[in-house]
Amino acid sequence: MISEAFIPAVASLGSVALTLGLIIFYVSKKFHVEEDPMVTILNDTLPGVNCGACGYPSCGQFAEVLVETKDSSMTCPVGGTDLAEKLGDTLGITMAEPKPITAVVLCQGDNDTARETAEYLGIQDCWAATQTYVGPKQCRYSCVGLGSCIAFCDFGAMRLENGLIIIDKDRCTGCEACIPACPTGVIVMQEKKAERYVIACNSHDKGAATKKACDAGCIACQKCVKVCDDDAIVIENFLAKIIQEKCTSCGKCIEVCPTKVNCILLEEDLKEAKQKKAS
Amino acid sequence: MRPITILTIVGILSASLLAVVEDLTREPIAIAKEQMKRKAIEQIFPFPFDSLRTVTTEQTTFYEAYNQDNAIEGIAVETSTEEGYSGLIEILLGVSPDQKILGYKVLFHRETPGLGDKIDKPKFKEQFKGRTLENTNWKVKKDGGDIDELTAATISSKAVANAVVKGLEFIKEQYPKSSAE
Amino acid sequence: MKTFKTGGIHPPESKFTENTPVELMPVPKELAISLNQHLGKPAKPVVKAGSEVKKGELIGEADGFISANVHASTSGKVKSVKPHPHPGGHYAMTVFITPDGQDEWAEGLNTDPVDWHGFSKEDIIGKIKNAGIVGMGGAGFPTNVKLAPPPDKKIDTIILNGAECEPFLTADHRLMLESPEEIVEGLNIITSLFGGEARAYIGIESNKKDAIETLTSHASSKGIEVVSLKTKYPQGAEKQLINAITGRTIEPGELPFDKGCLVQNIATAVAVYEAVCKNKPLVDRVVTVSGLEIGKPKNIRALVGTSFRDISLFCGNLKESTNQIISGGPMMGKAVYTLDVPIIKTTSGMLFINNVGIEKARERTCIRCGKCVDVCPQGLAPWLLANVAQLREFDEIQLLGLANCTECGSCTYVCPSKRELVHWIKYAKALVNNRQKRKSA
Amino acid sequence: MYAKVLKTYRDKAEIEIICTDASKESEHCGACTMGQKPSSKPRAVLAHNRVKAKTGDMVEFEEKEHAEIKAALVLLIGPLVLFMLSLGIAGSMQFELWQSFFFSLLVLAVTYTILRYFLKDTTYYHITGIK
Amino acid sequence: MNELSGLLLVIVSAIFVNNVVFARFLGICPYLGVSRKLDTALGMGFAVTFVMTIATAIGYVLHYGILVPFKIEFMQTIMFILVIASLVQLVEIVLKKVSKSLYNSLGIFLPLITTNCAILGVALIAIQEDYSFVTSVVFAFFSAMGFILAILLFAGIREKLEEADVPKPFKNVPIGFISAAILSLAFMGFSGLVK
Amino acid sequence: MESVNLKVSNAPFVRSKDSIESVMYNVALALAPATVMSVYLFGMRALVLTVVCILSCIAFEWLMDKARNKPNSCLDGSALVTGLLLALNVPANLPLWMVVTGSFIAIVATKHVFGGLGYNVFNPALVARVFLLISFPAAMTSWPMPAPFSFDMMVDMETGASPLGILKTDGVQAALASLSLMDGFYGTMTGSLGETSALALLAGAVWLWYKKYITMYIPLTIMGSVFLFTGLFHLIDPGTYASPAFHMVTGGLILGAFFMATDMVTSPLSIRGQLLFGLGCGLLTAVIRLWGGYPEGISFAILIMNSFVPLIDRWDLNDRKAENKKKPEKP
Amino acid sequence: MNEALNIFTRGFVKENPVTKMLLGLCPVLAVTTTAINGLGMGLATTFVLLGSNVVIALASKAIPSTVRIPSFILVIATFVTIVDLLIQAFSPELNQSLGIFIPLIVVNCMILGRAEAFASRNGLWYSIIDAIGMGLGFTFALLLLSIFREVLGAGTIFNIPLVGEDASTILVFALPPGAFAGLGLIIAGLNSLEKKMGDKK
Ligand SMILES: Cc1cc2nc3c(=O)[nH]c(=O)nc-3n(C[C@H](O)[C@H](O)[C@H](O)COP(=O)(O)O)c2cc1C
Ligand SMILES: Cc1cc2nc3c(=O)[nH]c(=O)nc-3n(C[C@H](O)[C@H](O)[C@H](O)COP(=O)(O)O)c2cc1C
Ligand SMILES: Cc1cc2nc3c(=O)[nH]c(=O)nc-3n(C[C@H](O)[C@H](O)[C@H](O)COP(=O)(O)O)c2cc1C
Ligand SMILES: Cc1cc2nc3c(=O)[nH]c(=O)nc-3n(C[C@H](O)[C@H](O)[C@H](O)CO)c2cc1C
Ligand code: SF4
Ligand code: SF4
Ligand code: SF4
Ligand code: SF4
Ligand code: FES
Repeated sequence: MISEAFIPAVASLGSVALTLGLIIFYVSKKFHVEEDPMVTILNDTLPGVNCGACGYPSCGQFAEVLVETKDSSMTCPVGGTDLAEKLGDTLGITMAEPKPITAVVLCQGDNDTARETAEYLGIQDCWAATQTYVGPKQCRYSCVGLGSCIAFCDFGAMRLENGLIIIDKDRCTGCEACIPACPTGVIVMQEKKAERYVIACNSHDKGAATKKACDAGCIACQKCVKVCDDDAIVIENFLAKIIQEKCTSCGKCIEVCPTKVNCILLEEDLKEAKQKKAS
Repeated sequence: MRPITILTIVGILSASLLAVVEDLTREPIAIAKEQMKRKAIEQIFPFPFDSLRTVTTEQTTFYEAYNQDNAIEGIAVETSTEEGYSGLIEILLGVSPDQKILGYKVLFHRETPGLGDKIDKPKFKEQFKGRTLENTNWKVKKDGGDIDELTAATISSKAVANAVVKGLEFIKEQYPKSSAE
Repeated sequence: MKTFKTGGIHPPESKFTENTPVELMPVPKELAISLNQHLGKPAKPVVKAGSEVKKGELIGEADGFISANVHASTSGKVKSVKPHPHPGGHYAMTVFITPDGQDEWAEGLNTDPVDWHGFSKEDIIGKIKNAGIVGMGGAGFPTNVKLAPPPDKKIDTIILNGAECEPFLTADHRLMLESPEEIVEGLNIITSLFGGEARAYIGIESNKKDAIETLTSHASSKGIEVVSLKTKYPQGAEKQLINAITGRTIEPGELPFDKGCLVQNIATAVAVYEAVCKNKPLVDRVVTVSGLEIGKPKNIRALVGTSFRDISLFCGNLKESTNQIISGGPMMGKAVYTLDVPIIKTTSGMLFINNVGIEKARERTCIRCGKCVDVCPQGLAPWLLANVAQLREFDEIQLLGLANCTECGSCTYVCPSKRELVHWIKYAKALVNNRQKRKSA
Repeated sequence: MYAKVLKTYRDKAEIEIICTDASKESEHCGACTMGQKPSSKPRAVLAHNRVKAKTGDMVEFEEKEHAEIKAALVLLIGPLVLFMLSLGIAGSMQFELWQSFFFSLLVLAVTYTILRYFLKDTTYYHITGIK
Repeated sequence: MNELSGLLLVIVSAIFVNNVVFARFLGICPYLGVSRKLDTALGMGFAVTFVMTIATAIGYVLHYGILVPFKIEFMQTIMFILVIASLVQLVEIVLKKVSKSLYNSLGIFLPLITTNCAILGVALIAIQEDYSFVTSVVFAFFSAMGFILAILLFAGIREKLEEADVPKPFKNVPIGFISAAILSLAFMGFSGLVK
Repeated sequence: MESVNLKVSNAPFVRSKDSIESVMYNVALALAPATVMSVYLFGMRALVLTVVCILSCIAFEWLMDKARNKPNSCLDGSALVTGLLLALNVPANLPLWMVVTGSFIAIVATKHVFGGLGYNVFNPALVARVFLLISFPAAMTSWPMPAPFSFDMMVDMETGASPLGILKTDGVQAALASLSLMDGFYGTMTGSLGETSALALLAGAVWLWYKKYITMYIPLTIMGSVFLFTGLFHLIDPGTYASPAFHMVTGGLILGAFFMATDMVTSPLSIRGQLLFGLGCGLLTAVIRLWGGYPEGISFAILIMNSFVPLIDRWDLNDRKAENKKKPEKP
Repeated sequence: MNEALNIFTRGFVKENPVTKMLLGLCPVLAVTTTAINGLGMGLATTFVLLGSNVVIALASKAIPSTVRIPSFILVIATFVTIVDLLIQAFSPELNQSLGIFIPLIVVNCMILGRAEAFASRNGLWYSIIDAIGMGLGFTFALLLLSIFREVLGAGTIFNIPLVGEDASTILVFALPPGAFAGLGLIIAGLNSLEKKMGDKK
């Protein structure tokens, strides 16, 4: 059973298809682009947020360089250990464990502890406030508390509570996007640690001035420096600082700090720490 | 070379399959088209009929419906006008052998939804039944005629009336005898 | 009557103190003399806690090309040198002096006037530099720097700015009425620096008829033209003033000297005269103290370093209902957050007001009425600048002429949606600066 | 806007645009006006190389305004207009359908052949600095 | 003269009255997808114009040259889509050859066009409406202009909407549809312009 | 520490008295003559319709503010103006449920969905009007005859086509016979509430212009371009095309040109943008009136030009940028 | 089996081709004036999807990657033409109202997308499930929109009148603007619904 349309149909479509096939064949030969499949694979594995924490402008770039150099010391802080393992497996090398870092706010000056200056009524943004005057808190080193940094965090790790930024350490990937967002520079990056003591203050004012401005401020009284057996605390510019590499988490400093709201903090979720202190 | 072969094969297979399906459906499609027409005519004729004869003239197409005894029971004619509110309106007009209107169906129009498109609603169509060229003043009531115009769509109403008149006149030309009877 | 081409507004003038003669304020109990009273690098302190100083003695030395000397405004003992709130809103290194009550001038300062005609150019500029004179019209640009433009820039027009277009302020107005000779002499000194051809003008807004008359009678014989200007804000802004008087336009990125112009404030002219002829450093200034919330609005002559608190007490104290204290005029000034801040060389006014209805987030959305565009004297589109700033697109905003905004505040004044247009613009400027700094770092 | 240099020529370089965007607000890549998703295929374009970047360098580049539109105008709309014009001309010369169609296809082909010589190294990108 | 005014009507109809997007619902995917930025929209519009016009011309020749004589009109769809797909490929090759750099500047537009139903749609409509060859080509070109108009207006609105405080559930796509609805409401004003 | 509680905000510390409210209430005031005129012409029903329209707009505004968690804006006057303009844009005998539907479209679907006051791309009252026109063409195109001082509710009153409708359906002669130009000027003709009286509308517009709430670039270019365009065709063929004067006073041209095209939220900001916008509105209006299916084109024209506003703005923006690029900043 | 269920259901809301992936929007907007049209279009598309998924799942191994897309298009076009012919033969009314949009199923990006992304990589069984799931999801969206439009615009549902002949219905919904607005509303509705459900979790 051959209908009258059969032959023309088959012939015309067949020939068009043939021509097309010829063209495509020719093209694919002529314009073949060599692409390392490994890059694509790695690219798919990476988080794809292009946050720049690895030091490359994009995840794709990171993947390319990694494939090229097979440099096992390259790390993606966002992906963490899991990702490092995966990348290592794919490439057949052992990747360095990325030292997970986290953002830490060096300030406890919330609405209760830090004393206020005049009420701020301008644009609700930390930069705008600090550009207008010292800011709503007397301490000019403090967390201004208007939350400009929050929008910069891709991972929803920051929230504002009682006039102070709280960082959710579980969510923070250490991408450092918040650092340039803050006008007073109270956010710093530190390695993630189970137990860690930090001096949660950023004030370089002299003790008296600090004390006047804030109940949680470091007054540079030297007590913690003296009690620390590991020489892990130094005072620079009227502010104590714990050198994390040396700190053994013995907790002695926290015992001796004389400030009203202890400026040394056992670093966990701030709120929990506070509750602990209260009880 | 494999890609080319494969693509060609796919093409040939597709074409063959299509040709076969086309062959299979050619008849049903023709029947369906016929059926559509018949259905449309059935809608305007209030009675069942047995067979249909399609006549194509230079001006238009019309259909004669016969009963079992091969007598004409009704005539359906395609007629149109350009005078609608938005131009062309095409209708299929059904008349009885004594050239009384049996009904009509709008085949195509672009009148405003909600206004002019009521020309295809039973309420408006009803009034045409039984009218002839002679027994009616084919103007709208507003202009002193017999046709109830649609509110706010006088133009569409007039256009339909004109198209109907055109159809009736055409039939009168085609069947001068029967009208004389 | 002359005026500038584009934009401008006319807020209520509220010049309560225009008929109040300048009153001398006595030396307060403590002076806080900021080392950052000018544009540029803060001065280096040259005294320590405990040093004894005489009035007019150098306590801060200009640190760099664009910087200015700072002098003790009375005699006494230096109590301390430490950071202290500044009317600009931030902390600045400040020398605290406990006055000894003698108010005794240091040797060779504040002498009887001498004739300056014999002085060389260098002498004059040196004296101005030594006296720590900075522009008293607001920006505080070191006057000696301004008076020595690059040699390839020829100055042919010198304008004294007596517009005082800000509401409330009357300090310059009083000065023009009370010290016309000094003003004219000061202007003559400045003009002499640029050779014979330079034309000198004094621009005064038409709402100060008496000042126009006084100065005309003193100045016209000296080849100085007193120009009556339409009362319109910001008539006193440098670019607008130049445009009004000469018709020249300072293009974006240009400085006045690119168009052969030099603008100085009235008070600066007086200070120049005093520095050159009397060897008097800049240690005091006329300040308008006004606003509905102060007991007795006044024009006072106060020592640099006097705190807002002392001044408010001197002027009949502020009322309970005060909720904003402004350093400067209501259009360009800054709200201070504590009465501890001192006045500095550029503080022309001090307002005590009750800003009713100010509350957070009174900003509403732009309704695109275009008023801000109509009034912007710089021909910008403030609404757009603010929108882009809000979106934080700082590359884009620079292309929209961010840098040309003089922050005059006209746009914010007229906006029916009460948008904080200038503040957004300032915010964008701050962040653009910060980004550039980070980039170069 | 960043790119990697793939190859250098005398005063030009072939660069591969890198899609960057760390901001979660925008779904598209900030490196170009194309609104591409950051994950999509890389694009290599020719760029003026005044800073003498070398192969492998990471560079900053700028795009002349409306690069895509200009490219589309030159590459697509120009030839298309010629195509339609030649159709019109052929039509007015009473060609047959077939003839005028192939005539205008021919015109199109010729246009592209000519364009090829003119456009060989036209570019709308500039390398502005080495990162 | 008559022919010209006929063409004029076709043009007005293609751009305004029966706008491909607003009235015919063709090419909605790129209308939504590639209208985030004005430049992109315009670039895409140009690419569509090119392919649409040439595809319609070729389609016409194919239809009346092969399909009708051999009575295989039912192969229309498959033929047309093959032609369009290969045309796009061919154009890509040619453009790459002509100027690789410029080609890369508009790289992503072309492949997207294969699945833009406006191309196939317009080619089919041209046949359906029994247009002459020249009319078909003109119709295709100005349909593309209508597409450009629609996509440009929409891109402008969308850029503006990025600043706007659109309620969450309506962000992006839904508000795009609402804008399109109002636009097509406004374009209904042209109805009746061409009878 | 301080005896006073200081607040810090940014300069300027004085602000003009203008506010959104003052702008909007002034527009409402400017529309008052036309509203009064409509009540005079169409009686109580017109008043009821206007009140229902305004109240429903304000109610929807309130609801949307609540739903979107925004500060209450229902009394800022913009909903009032939208409601009033919508009322002036419909026939006096329109069923009230349709009026409320229109308010819903205006406030919810055109204003708040786009983000509320200031963000809407299209003119809310016009979208609502066109929505109603297309949805309910019969109700929206049968206007009650004006009956001055008839204070009944017009339940079933005589309706008729508007002069433009007659022009479209019955030609120039019939249209001209249906009214004198003076009728058009004073407003004793059929039409929507606020379309009829040119006099009342112009009085309000002049007030707005005097108070500087609107500029005349847009209205005058619209009127001018409609006048010239229709005039041109009138000269060519007076038998088919009505005179420009007829076009000026009939339909919603004046209402649209002076009160709706000037809505600043949905019109361009720059002067050249406004001229372009006005020209576009005028030409589109004329084209639709002369050849389109709808007798009146101003609503469609303004809506279409609304959609061009972002492009016009973009044009200004690019020029600004180009200008600033040309004069690079000196360090 | 669980996997199959998952594949089957995701086309309805989570990965609905219309409301989520925004594919094949033209027919969605164009033919949804009545519920019957919507249903017809949806089923026709499902048929094509099923057919092409089956063929491609079976044949994909044999097709080299260079000609994958042209071959897929050929396959799809074949099925579309078949559907077209069948509808012409057996439901001429539907053919009349769906018009040009039947051939346009070819360019419904959803179909090529599924062929590429799913059928060519998964087995026959899953491809069939996927096709049916996606097809029904597509049909579901079409039906939703068309019911919305038919009820509001014409006052009928599946051509059964809900209101009297003279009642005013909101005609815009039968016209192009109503299609856009309706789809916008449906997507917004599903968005907020999904968010609410997500919040509950
Ligand atoms: C939007 C709109 C659509 C219209 N559509 C139609 C239509 O489809 N049919 C019609 O006859 N008139 C239509 N008209 C014309 C008017 O309704 C016209 O007034 C009417 O046809 C003549 O008035 P009458 O029927 O009330 O006597 C339309 C008018 C408008 C404004
Ligand atoms: C960085 C900088 C450099 C300046 N250099 C000069 C200069 O060399 N000569 C000059 O006459 N003015 C100079 N100016 C001063 C300005 O033109 C202007 O007079 C000064 O900022 C005071 O302006 P205002 O009080 O209008 O705000 C300079 C200003 C700035 C900010
Ligand atoms: C908006 C604005 C308004 C100003 N108003 C005045 C004014 O009224 N009087 C004045 O002397 N300077 C005023 N200035 C400062 C002048 O622009 C200019 O800097 C000053 O006159 C230069 O003189 P100086 O260096 O002596 O201060 C204003 C500046 C701006 C930006
Ligand atoms: C001069 C002027 C004209 C206005 N015209 C309209 C109008 O035509 N339609 C409308 O809904 N609102 C109008 N408004 C009110 C307001 O701008 C409108 O509600 C916004 O478009 C809503 O965002 C007008 C306001 C002014 C000041
Ligand atoms: S951490 Fe910095 S940016 Fe964040 S709220 Fe505090 S001051 Fe503002
Ligand atoms: S003193 Fe320390 S803890 Fe207190 S506000 Fe300042 S920075 Fe924060
Ligand atoms: S503050 Fe800036 S933008 Fe605003 S009016 Fe003044 S110069 Fe223009
Ligand atoms: S004055 Fe305010 S509301 Fe008006 S355009 Fe400017 S920013 Fe917008
Ligand atoms: S379905 Fe029409 S473009 Fe996608």
